This record gives sequence, C-alpha cells and structure tokens, in this order.
Amino acid sequence: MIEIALHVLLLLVMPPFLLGVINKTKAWFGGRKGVPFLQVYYDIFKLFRKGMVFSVTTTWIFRVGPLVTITVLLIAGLLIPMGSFNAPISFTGDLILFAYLFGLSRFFTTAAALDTGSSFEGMGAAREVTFACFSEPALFFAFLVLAKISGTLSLTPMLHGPLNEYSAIVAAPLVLIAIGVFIVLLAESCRIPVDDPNTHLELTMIHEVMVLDHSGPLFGVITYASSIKLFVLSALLLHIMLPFQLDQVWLNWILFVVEMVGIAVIIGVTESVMARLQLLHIPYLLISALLFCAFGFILLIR
Amino acid sequence: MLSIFLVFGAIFLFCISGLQAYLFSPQSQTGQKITVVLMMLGAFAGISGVALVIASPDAVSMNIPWTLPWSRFSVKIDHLGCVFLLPVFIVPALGSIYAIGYWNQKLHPENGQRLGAFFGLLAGSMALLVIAHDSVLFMIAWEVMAISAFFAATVEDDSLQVRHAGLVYLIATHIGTMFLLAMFALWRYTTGSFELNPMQSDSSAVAGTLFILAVIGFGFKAGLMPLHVWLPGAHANAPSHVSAVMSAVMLKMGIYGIVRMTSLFPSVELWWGGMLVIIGAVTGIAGIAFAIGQQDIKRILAYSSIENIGIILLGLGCALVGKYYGSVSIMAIALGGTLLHVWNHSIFKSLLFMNAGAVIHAVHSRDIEMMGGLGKRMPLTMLLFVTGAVAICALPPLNGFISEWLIYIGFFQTLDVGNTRSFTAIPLGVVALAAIGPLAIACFVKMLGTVFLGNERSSGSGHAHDPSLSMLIPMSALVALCLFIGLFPIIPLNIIRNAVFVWIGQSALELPLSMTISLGWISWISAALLLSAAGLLLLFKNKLWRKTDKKIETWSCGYSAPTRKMQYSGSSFGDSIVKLLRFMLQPSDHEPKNSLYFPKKSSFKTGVPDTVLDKLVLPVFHLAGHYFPMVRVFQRGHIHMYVLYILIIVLVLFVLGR
Amino acid sequence: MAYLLIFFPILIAAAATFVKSNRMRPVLLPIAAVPHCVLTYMVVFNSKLAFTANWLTLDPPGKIVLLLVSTLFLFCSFYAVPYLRYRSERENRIFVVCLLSFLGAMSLVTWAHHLGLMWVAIEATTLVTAPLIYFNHTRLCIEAMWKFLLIGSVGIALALLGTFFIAYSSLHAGLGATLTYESLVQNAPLLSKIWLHAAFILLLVGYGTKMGLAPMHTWKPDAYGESPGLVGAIFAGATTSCAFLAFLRIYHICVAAGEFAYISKLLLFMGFFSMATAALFMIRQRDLKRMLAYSSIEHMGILIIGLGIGVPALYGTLLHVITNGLTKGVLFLSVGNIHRAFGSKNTDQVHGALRLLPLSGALFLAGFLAITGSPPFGPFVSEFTIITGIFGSRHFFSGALFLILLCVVFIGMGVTVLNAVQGNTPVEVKEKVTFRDSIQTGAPVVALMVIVLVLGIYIPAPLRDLINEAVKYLGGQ
Amino acid sequence: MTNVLNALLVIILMLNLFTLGTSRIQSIIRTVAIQGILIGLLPLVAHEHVGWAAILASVVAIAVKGFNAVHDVSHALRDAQIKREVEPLIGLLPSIILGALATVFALLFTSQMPLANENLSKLIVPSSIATILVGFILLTTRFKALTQVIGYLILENGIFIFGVLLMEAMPMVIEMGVLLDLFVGIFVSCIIISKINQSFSTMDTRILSSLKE
Repeated sequence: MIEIALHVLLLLVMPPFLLGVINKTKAWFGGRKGVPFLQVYYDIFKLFRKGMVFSVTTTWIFRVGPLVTITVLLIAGLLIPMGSFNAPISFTGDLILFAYLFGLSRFFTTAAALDTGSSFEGMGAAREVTFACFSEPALFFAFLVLAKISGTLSLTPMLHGPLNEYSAIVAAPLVLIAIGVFIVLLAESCRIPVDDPNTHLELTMIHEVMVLDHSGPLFGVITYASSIKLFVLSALLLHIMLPFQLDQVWLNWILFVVEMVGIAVIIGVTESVMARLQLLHIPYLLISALLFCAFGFILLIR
Repeated sequence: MLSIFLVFGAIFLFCISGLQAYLFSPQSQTGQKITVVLMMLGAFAGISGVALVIASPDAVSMNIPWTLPWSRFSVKIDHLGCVFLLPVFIVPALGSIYAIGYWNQKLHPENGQRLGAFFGLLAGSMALLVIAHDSVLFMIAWEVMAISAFFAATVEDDSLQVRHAGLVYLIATHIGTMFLLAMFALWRYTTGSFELNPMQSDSSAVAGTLFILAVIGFGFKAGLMPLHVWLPGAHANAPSHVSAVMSAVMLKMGIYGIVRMTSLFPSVELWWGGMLVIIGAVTGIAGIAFAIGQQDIKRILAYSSIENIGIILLGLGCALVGKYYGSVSIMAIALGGTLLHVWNHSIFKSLLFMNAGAVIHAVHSRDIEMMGGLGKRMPLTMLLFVTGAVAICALPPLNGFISEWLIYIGFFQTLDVGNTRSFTAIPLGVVALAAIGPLAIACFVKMLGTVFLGNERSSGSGHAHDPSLSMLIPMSALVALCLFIGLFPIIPLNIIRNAVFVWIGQSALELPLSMTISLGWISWISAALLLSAAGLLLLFKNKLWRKTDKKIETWSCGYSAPTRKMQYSGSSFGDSIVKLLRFMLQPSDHEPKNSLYFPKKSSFKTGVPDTVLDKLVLPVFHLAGHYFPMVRVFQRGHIHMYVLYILIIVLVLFVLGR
Repeated sequence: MAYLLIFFPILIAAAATFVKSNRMRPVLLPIAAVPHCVLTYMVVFNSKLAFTANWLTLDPPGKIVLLLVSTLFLFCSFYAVPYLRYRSERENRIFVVCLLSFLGAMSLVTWAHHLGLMWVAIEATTLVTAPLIYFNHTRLCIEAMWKFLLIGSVGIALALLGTFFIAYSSLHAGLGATLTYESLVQNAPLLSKIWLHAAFILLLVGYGTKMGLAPMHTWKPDAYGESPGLVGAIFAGATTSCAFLAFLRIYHICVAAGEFAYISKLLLFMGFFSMATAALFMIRQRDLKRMLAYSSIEHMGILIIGLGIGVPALYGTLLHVITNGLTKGVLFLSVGNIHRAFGSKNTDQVHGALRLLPLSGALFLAGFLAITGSPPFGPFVSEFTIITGIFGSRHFFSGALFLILLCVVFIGMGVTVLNAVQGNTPVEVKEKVTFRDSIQTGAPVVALMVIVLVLGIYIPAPLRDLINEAVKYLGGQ
Repeated sequence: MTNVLNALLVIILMLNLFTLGTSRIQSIIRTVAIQGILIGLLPLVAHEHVGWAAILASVVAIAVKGFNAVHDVSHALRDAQIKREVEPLIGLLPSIILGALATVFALLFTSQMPLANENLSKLIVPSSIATILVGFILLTTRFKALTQVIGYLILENGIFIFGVLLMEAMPMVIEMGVLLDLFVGIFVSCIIISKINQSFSTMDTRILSSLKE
C-alpha cells in the first residue's frame, strides 16, 4: 500500500525535476549557471494560470489531444516498476499495453497537430509517426530479450529479471538492448541528437513543432506529459542498465531516485557533447537502435 | 435441427431480398424498403440460429442425398462456422440499411435493383459457404459468392475504370477457383469423399500439397500479398456498402477456407506455420505501407484490409506452430486472437468503408487531397471515423487492441516451447506486429488529418454535411460493437473459445487462467482510460469551449498570408515513410522541371501504384496477349492448308501410335 | 419407333416444300419438333421401345444424345418461328426443309447400330447442313459453305475408310466382314489389332472433323460465324454431339478389344491439342460467333480427354455432352439476338449489350459463365466430375494442364464477353436499332438457361440412372 | 481373274498419275470418268462368284462415278469457261513425282499390314491407299475449285477400291447409301461451285480466304 502511494507520488511529482536536472547539466557544460532545478515546475504553474487561444481551424481533436496524452502516460507510469519495487498494476502481457498506450498518445498528439492546418505542425507530425516506425520494433526486440531471460510476459517480473540472474550469457544481450533502448528514449523524449527541445527553428523540430499552436493550460499539460514520458522511459531503461538493489528496502527508494537523476545527467551529458543530427540521418540512428536490440535477441537465442 | 432451418431461412431471405425489388418499378423505393425488412428478418433468423448452436455443446449437421455425382447435400454448423457466420449475418443487414441513404433507388433507377439483387445473393451465398460440409456444395457457394460480388461491384459499368477493376477481379478470383478445384479433386483422391471430415490417413506429402493449394486458392480471395492484385481496384470502385461487405466479410471467407482446411489435418508440419507467418508479415507490412502511399480514400482502406489479413495470417501461423508443438495454450491464444481479429476487422472495416461512403457522398470525390476541414461540416461522421481509426490501429481501449494483444501473447509464448534452432525465427512475428502498429497509426492519422482536419482544400467540400439517419444508424451500431468488445473482451472470447477447440480438435477446456485475469485488467484499464479522459474533459470544459468573439487564425510562424493551399497535404505527410520504403513501393514522382530564373507554371504529381499489378501482372498479360495470337498464321483461310492439316494429323497419329 | 422418329421430320420437310407462304412455313418446325420430342421422351424412359431392328437400336449413349438433340431442336424451333418471321425478306423454303431433314438424319445417327449406316447418316447431316450456312446469301456464306463441305467431306471420307478398315479387321480375324455394332463389340478381342489401330486413327480424324477437333476444326469458325445463330446452336449443340456419339461407338469397340492403353494416349493428345488451340485462338478474339466456335472446339477437346481418362471420367463426359450442348444453345441464340440488334457480331461495334438488350445480354453473360464451368450451372458439375476423374486416375500433370487451359479460355473469353456486354451502347447503334428483346425470341433461350441452371444444382434421378446405365454399357463397372 | 484385277488396278494407278500430269481440266475430268468406270468394274472381277449384289453395285458405281459425277463437273466447267489449271501450288512434274512417291509409300505401308484372304490380289489395298493419297495431292496443290472436287472424287474412288474387299460385308442398302451420298455430295458441291462462279466470277479458291483469323 505504502509502495503504491510512493509510486504514484514519485510519478506525479518527480518528472519535471528530471528536465530541470538535464537543463542544469547542459548549462554546466556550457559553462553557464543555468536555470534553477525547479524551473519547469514554475513554467507549468504559470501556464496553468494563463488563458487559451484557439485557432478557428481547430476542432475538438485539438483540445482533447493533450488530455488523452497525459491520461495515457500516467496509466503507462502505473505499469512500470520503480527500481526493485513492483508496479501497482502488473499482469501477463501488460508490456504490450504499455507500448500501445504510447501509440495512443502518438495518435492524438499528431492528430491534434494536423488539426491546426499549419504545414509546420504537419511536418512535425509526419516525422513523429515516421520515427516511431523504428523505435517501436526496437522496443519490442528489447521486450523479446527480457521475456526470454525472465520467462514471463509481465513488466514487473520481466524487468526484475536482470536483477535476479545477471549471468554472463545474458550480459551481452542486456548491454546491447540497453544501448538500443537508450537511443529510443532519446528519440521518444525528443532529445539531441534526434530533436532539439529548445531551438526555435521550427523546421528542425519534431515534438516542439507539433505543439506550436497550443497555449496556456493545454501547453502546460503537454510539457508535463512529455516530462512524464521521459520519466517512464528512464524508469524502464533503469532496470536494464543498472539492475541493482540494496538489502534495506527504504534505501531502494533513495537508490531509485538517485539512479533516475543519474540517467538524467547522462542524457544531459549526451545532449551537450553531441550535435543534432541532420534530419535525413535520424532514421539511420534509429535503425541502428533497432539493430542493437535485434543483435541482442539473436545473441540470446542462438 | 431448428438452428439449421433458421440459418436456411436466413439464407433464403437474403437471396430473395433483392430479387423481389424487380416486381416494382425502377423508380419506386418500395422494393428497397422491403429489401431492408427481409435482410433484417434474415439476419435475425440467422443470428438466432447461430445462437442456438453456440448455446449447445456440439455441432448440428444435416446430410441428405444429392443427385450431383458423388456428392451429398451435407451441411454442418459447428462453433468454428458460427464465428464466421455472425459477420455474414450482421454486416450485410447493416449495409442494406445504409444503402437506403447511400444508393437510393430513386436516384439510381438504372442499376439500383441489380445492386440490391446481387448484394443479397452475395450475403446468402456466403452464409451457405460457411455451413457447407461438402466440397461440391462449398464450391458452388464459393463461386456464386465470387460472381455476385463481381456484379455488385461493377454496377457502374459505364465507367472504364470500373470495368477494368471488375475484369481484374474476375480473372483473379477464377484463377483462385482453379486452385481450389485442384485441391478438392486431390482431397477426394486422398480421402475418398468430398465430405470435409477430418483426414484420417496421415499422408504428409499430399497434405503439404493440399495445404499449399489451399493457401494459394483461398489466398486469392483473402488477398495475400502477391495475390492481392484485384483487391484495391475492386474495393475502390464498388459502391461503399458493397466494399464494406467485400472487405469485411468476403475476404474472411478466404480466411475461413484456410482455417477450415488446416483444422482437418491430423498433424501439421513446422514449415506450414512458418510459411504463414512469413506471408502474414509481408502482407501486413507491405499492405499498410501501400496504404500510406494512396490518395484514394477507398484504396487506403482496401490496402489496410490487406494489412489486417496479414495480421490474421500471423495469428493463424502462430497457432499452426503451436499445433506442431502440441501446445494448447499457444493454439488457444493465437487462434483466439485470430478469430477475434476476424470479427474486429469486419466491424471496424465496414464502419470505415461506410464512413468513407458518407464522405464521398458529401464531396463527390474519392481523392483525399480534394478534401479537408470536413470535421467542422460533418462532426458526427468525424467522431465515428476517429473511433474506427483508433480501433483499427489496435489502440486501447477499443476492440482492435484485444485481438492483436492475444496474437502478441501467442508469439511471445513461442519463445519458451521447443528450443530447436529452426524455431528461433517464429517469435519475430512480434516484431512484424510491432512494425505494423506505428505504420497503421501513420496511415490513419494521415487519413484523419487530410480528410477531416485543417481547412477544406477544394470548394467541393463546401456544402458537405452529415449523412442521413439511415447511414448514421449502421455506423453507430458498429461503433457500439467496437466499444463493447473493447471493454468486455471476455464475452466474445467465450464464444470464440469453443470455435478454437473445434480447430484444435480437443474437448472444451478453459483459456489459460492468466489470460482471463489479464483481460479483466485490460478492460478495467480501458474503462479507467475513458473515464479519466472524459473527467479531464469535463474539468476543462468551460475553459476549452469558451465563446470568443474574435476569429484567430492558426499561427503560421510569422508568415502573414497563409492560404489553405499551404496546408500539409496527405501525400507529403506520407512522403517521409514512402521515401524510406521506396524499394518496395516504387512511388511514381513526376518532378516539375523549373527553369532557373523565370520558372514557368509547373505541376508536381506523385502516387504509389500497385507494384505487383502494374509492374508485374499487367505487363505479363500484355505480352501474352501480344504473342499468343501469333498462332493465327496457321489459319489464314487457305483451304489447301486446311486439307493438308488433316493429312498431317493422320500421319502424326500413326507415328504416335507406334 | 425408330422409323417414326426418323421419317416423321422428313415427312414434314416434304410437306414444307409445298407450303407457299414464307411466313407460315416456319410454323412447321415446332409442328415437327413437339411430337418428335414427346416420342423421344417416351423412347428414352421406356426401354421396351428402344429396339426396332438389328441395325436400329437405341442404346443408352444413343438415348442421351437423342434426348439432347430433340430437346435442343425443340427450343430452337420455337425460336426459329419469330426469327424467320423477322427475317421474312429471305426465302426460307430450303432452310426449313433442310432443318427438318437434318433432325431426321440426326435421329438416324442416334439409332444406327451398323457402322456403315451410321456413316451414311453422318454424311447426310453434312450434306443437309451445308445449305443452312448459306441462309444469308453473302459471299462469305459461300466461302464458309465451301470450306465446310470440302473439309467435312474429306474428313467423312477418311471415316468411311476407317469403317472399312474395321470391317476388314474382322474379316482378317476370320469372322467374316461385318459392321454390325453388337457383333463387333462381342468379338472385339479377336479383331486384328493393326487394322483396328489404323481404323481407330482414321475414324478419330474423320469423326473428329465433324466434331471439330483441332487441327481439323478449320471449317468451324467460318461456318459458325457466317450462319445464323439458330443454325450455330444446332451445329454446336446437336451435330457435334452426334459426331461424338459416332466416335463413342468406335471407342467402345476399341475398349472392348482391350486396346484402352493404346487409344488413351492418342485421345489425350488430341484432346489437349484441341483445348490448347481453342484457348490460343480465343485470346483477343473480337468476333463473338467465332469465339463461340472456338469454345465449342475446346469442349469437344474436353469430351475427348474425358474418353481418354476412361471410366473414372465417363460419367462426367456423358453429362458434359448434355450440359455443353444446351449451354451452347443458349449462347448462340442470345448472340444471334445481339447480332440482329447491333447489326454486327464484332466487339469493335458491340458494346453495352446489357443496356440495349437486357434479356439477351444477361443470357449471354450467364451462358458465358456457365460454359466456362462456373457453378451453379450444369457444365460445372460435368467438368468438375471430369477433373476429379483425372486426378482420381493419378493423371496429376494432365489435371494441372487441364485447369490451366480452362483458365486461359476463361480469360480470353471473359475479356471479349465483358467487352461486348458491359459499357455504353454506341450512339449510332442506339438510334437505328430495330430489333428488341421480345417474349418470342427470349422465352426459348430463358427456358434453355433454366434447364442448364437446374442441371447445375439438381440432376433428375432418371437422367442420372440413364447416364449410369450408359457408363455401365460402355464398360464401366 | 486376278490378272485382270491387277491389270485394272495398274491402269487405275497410271490414271492417277495422269491426272496429276495434265493441266487441262477437261482431260482431267475425262481421266476421272475412265477411272470411275474401271473402278465400277472391280466388283465383277474381284470375286469368283459374281452375285447380283456385285452387279448392282458395279452398275450404280459406274453410273455415279463414271457418268453422273463427271457430267455435273463438266457442266459446272462449261459455266465457268476455264480451260486449264494455271499455276498450281507445285508444278506438274513435281506433282507427278509426288504421286509416284505416294504410290511407293502406299506399297511400303500396306506391306506391313497383314492381309486377310490371300487368293485376292495383293494390289488392292496399296492401290486404294495410293489413289487416296493422289486425291489428297490434288486437293492440296490445285487452286481451282473444280480440280479440288475432282480430287475429292479420286479420294472416294480410292476408298471404293478398298470397299471391293468387303463386298459381302456391306449390305446392299449401305452400299447404295454410300453411293447416294457421293452422288448428292458432288451435286451440292457443283452447285456451290457455280455459286462461287457467279458471285466471285472466278473459280480460284485462293480468293476464298477472307474468312480467317
């Protein structure tokens, strides 16, 4: 019970902080002081206080999109276990639900983008759906590996699999899919090198450009939702990359938070040291992610 | 026995439903109204008959002598048949209601009656096909179905396009029929009778041949990827409710054939399942990829039907693998998913085709690049479309997700059984499904965005409006079904379970318990999803729909005078994917050539023709049509030659006789 | 009984020569056909009447063909009355006379149990049909008639030689030269093999010419193409069947002689050669009647293949004789109507028949589907039975080839037929059309079509027994 | 008797070659007439005991083959007003050689076929085959409709020669029927020839080739 409460609490509260961490890291690398850690919270609250502007072109899709997205991501967050703890909801085959919830959010985000009738947002939507065609298979390859290792089809035991048996046979595949999933994470949460969250050249953006026309609370919802997405995916990656746990149960919560921050830092570092890829090369990056996971699977199965 | 008579009554009512319209004048709508009544009665009778069978533990059958050589008039309704019978009864009935608004007899006096007659005949023959338990009866029903579909699809035969599509369909279906004739002849040679009873002797060589013949013969109808050539054209050019029935029910008859035949073999080979998985993966991915490239609203749907057939085949292949390894749970889950997907596809695909029909009805064009902004003029239609699109993209909380979920589970389970090397390939079906998913989302977001969202691109959509009630009612019914199956998956799966065990050939045992638990979770989560989204909506309602007096344009990044021509077109939306899959799709781009300084007026046109049809089949046929007639030099009208032929053949025969 | 069936039509024919009125004369056709049909049914389903003389006996195969001939002729005669009335500008004395004596000759073929007599009857059919082709009095008619007569006569002459060979083979066996069917069948095993083989080949070619097997088919497209649809119907439905019956007798003798292995390969060769030829010539065929002629060639090939397969396919073959004959009737009569309406039988002019002639167009389309072996029509049952026979007797390669050829035929025919039936009627045709669907020209065709349909879903028990009898008679078990 | 029979057959074979050798249609017709008469005589000399059947057969045969048919043909010829067969497909000499080859072939062919009663002449079968082949040669190499009819006549003659072997096999009725058919056949074809002549004003069958694929 207490676990569930903590889980939900973390899920609701922590995500924007990760964004703060990432920005701070990038600022440090840039030799700047950078915005405070909690800046994202301030932004979200500010946005919620503002009014909204709707283009006459838009229909209800435009308004519903962000709401559906956040609902979906919160549910997805309930499916993912945090650290060594079990997820509140866990049943055989929930991994597929997990993946398809992301699909649902993608459907409505892109639809809302097209609803504005602006060609910029159209471009963003087109890129979003295109890149998903590589990231999802990669994700499922990773799932195949994990399922083969743990022998179950439910996220919680599946992600705890590496925890239990981190033997040499599974090590190589795990490393491979860790790389793959990390790339997927970057792509899904629109980070450099795939996408640049804080550029203002619409043509180079994927996610940001889709929400150009949203404003006020809706935009706040979107920002919040994207941070949750980052959080959930990092939590997933966590189990593959750092499957450690301490014998003290309450320490594990601390450990989890620390690890999450660590991942945020890693992302920040990646963003700072790498340049944004040329748009036409992004597919190759994602294909490489796909291949990493595929090799992981083949390595395991042979 | 009663159930059989009910089903026969349904078949009879379906068959005569359209014919009686010829008693009335072409201008009067009375016939069409009676047609609807008859169809509804037939559907009612049929469904109640099926319900009786479902309620009863075992199948009902009737077997009376028939004077056709070696064949008996033998029908059998088992649970497997019931699964395929239900769409046959439901969809055409709804289609006939839809036709009142869509193909009103008053507005189409020249071909309305023909359409109605063959529409009913199509439905009736399909029902007969499913219950047929004798190859000859099966073939008769099969061919009546194929031919009445041809006539129903080509009612507008004054347009060349329709004629061409019809011809391609007719040829394709006939080639398929030839394979089926060979298969049943071989079947009789092996089993000694035309009856479709499970094969006793296990002669694997013949079994393999039979299986391949079945896959090809039925595949032509189901639209497996290399054999799909007839499908897009026929679906695009048929009246929408006919396309709905063709895509939602008729394709499934091909699937039914494969499922039925595979259920008759005592043992299966591993390569059967493997072959189906590969074909399914190719069909699914290529089908949806082609769909993304289309600009014809109905061609998109047709290709997406191909994709769904691919998914169904993936599931069936997985089930066959399970059969090879004797794992009941894999068989149960995968085949359950397959059959449920058969239902789901017939629900949301007919919904989408009817929806497309409503759009075409409104804007008088099939080209989605001519549409746009319809959402504001026909909001109900858009709502229905969004539901159908979410369902067909297999997204929770609707029905499509359930069936694909089951197939996923089936494939995941193949990870554990049998660690033979030949086996490692099978779980990759998961990846195939995972690749199909996002592509489907891309395809239907493109469709939604281009047709309903943004601003209208042509003046044609100016006076568009929601269709009449007679068209909305069937669609809403289908949407309700989507929601129902999505939220309460256990109920349909309990019906399907028995069908699965007919296929497995074992007495009814439960689905694995974990499945039911998971399904319970899924339905809870789906409900929660809907409720919370709705709750948020209510929360923000007055902020979101606040009346504003000033009209605000979309922000176009500082560009001052945006026009609706500047919207992102459907083809440019799909372009990034089409470009990536160029090797398969072979898009045809007509680049504008613009001179350097004073560019002249130039145009850009792009499209994705059907690679197999346009690059392979038609050229071959044209070559044949060009070279075969060359034999005519032997018949130039000179009687001496003719007499000489007689002399020559006498000598030839004497030589052969030696 | 036999004399009645044979001479009654000829009597009417004689009467027809004295009828002056060009409009009244055709009425004699039904007057002859109806009693003939009634008598036929009496004979066929009452075996006591089946024997008249040693040379005139109606065995089961003969019954089948007589049934077909008489039925087909009945409907054709009803069709002929309005047709000839519509074509009243033509003098139809010779036409009617020949048509009637034709019926007599065909009845004789079915009864004849003496090979020589049978030959005479076949030759007679050739001679009396020649004038029928000339009905339209065009130069093309003359040409067609000439080719028909010369090629036909040459073929028939070879058949006569073959008949002599058979007689000689029995003479050689020391049985004394006989040509009576029964004695030949009884003593078949004793006949001299070499002479029998030679005779078989000559008769296959000879009667094959009348059936229209490739490559002796050359007269067929011309004759069918230039003669009225009515004549085409009787040609393709009845005459070919009579020739097939004649050949069936030879086949029976050879099988009784235990030569099945020898003739089987020749039959399969001829059959597939005919099917292939027909298929190739049907591709891009723009003349409707010529197309039907090739279809008839194809089906003769199917019959011969059925014989080549032997007992497993015999039932289907004999059934196919009936179904093919009746369907050909439907096709030729409806295409005759189309020809009348459009003033052309070429798909360059003929489009949208369904719109101009809803009834005839629909019948033509249905007939096309039927003849290409689509359920639920009669030919499907027979062809499917033949196919199962082929596979059942382990001729897998032949079976595959058979199906492929059927498919090619379907495609070739389908393109032409749909081209003619669908689409919009050319305007110039629409304004100057005089011929319309009428109950007189429509009803007989509809009736035939109904029979074809019924045979596809229900074969009456008497007919089935008759065919089984015939199979038994021909050495089936 | 056999010698007479052989003599007749040899003459018949000679006449075959002569029909191939000449180009004047009139003389071809005459030749065929003579051949017909000779063939009509065959039944009388073929068998020891000459029954009334044989006599009747020969009389009718002579009547039909020797006179009636020839009369029809020459009548048609008179309408047509043509004298000779110009440019046949192959020249006269080649066709004679062809005919000779055909005769040899016939002899070789029939030498393999077992013959029934030895007391009859061995020449009957080969000469009948040879005559048939000569008929075929005329049919395939000559272009005038008339000549083709004559070719058909010769073909029939050949078959009749074979028929001589089976005099007692063929009942009178059949025999008569066969001859009647021949009679009618020639009659009809001559009518057609005259029709051809009227409407095409020629007898060359090469122009009868408008019906083709």
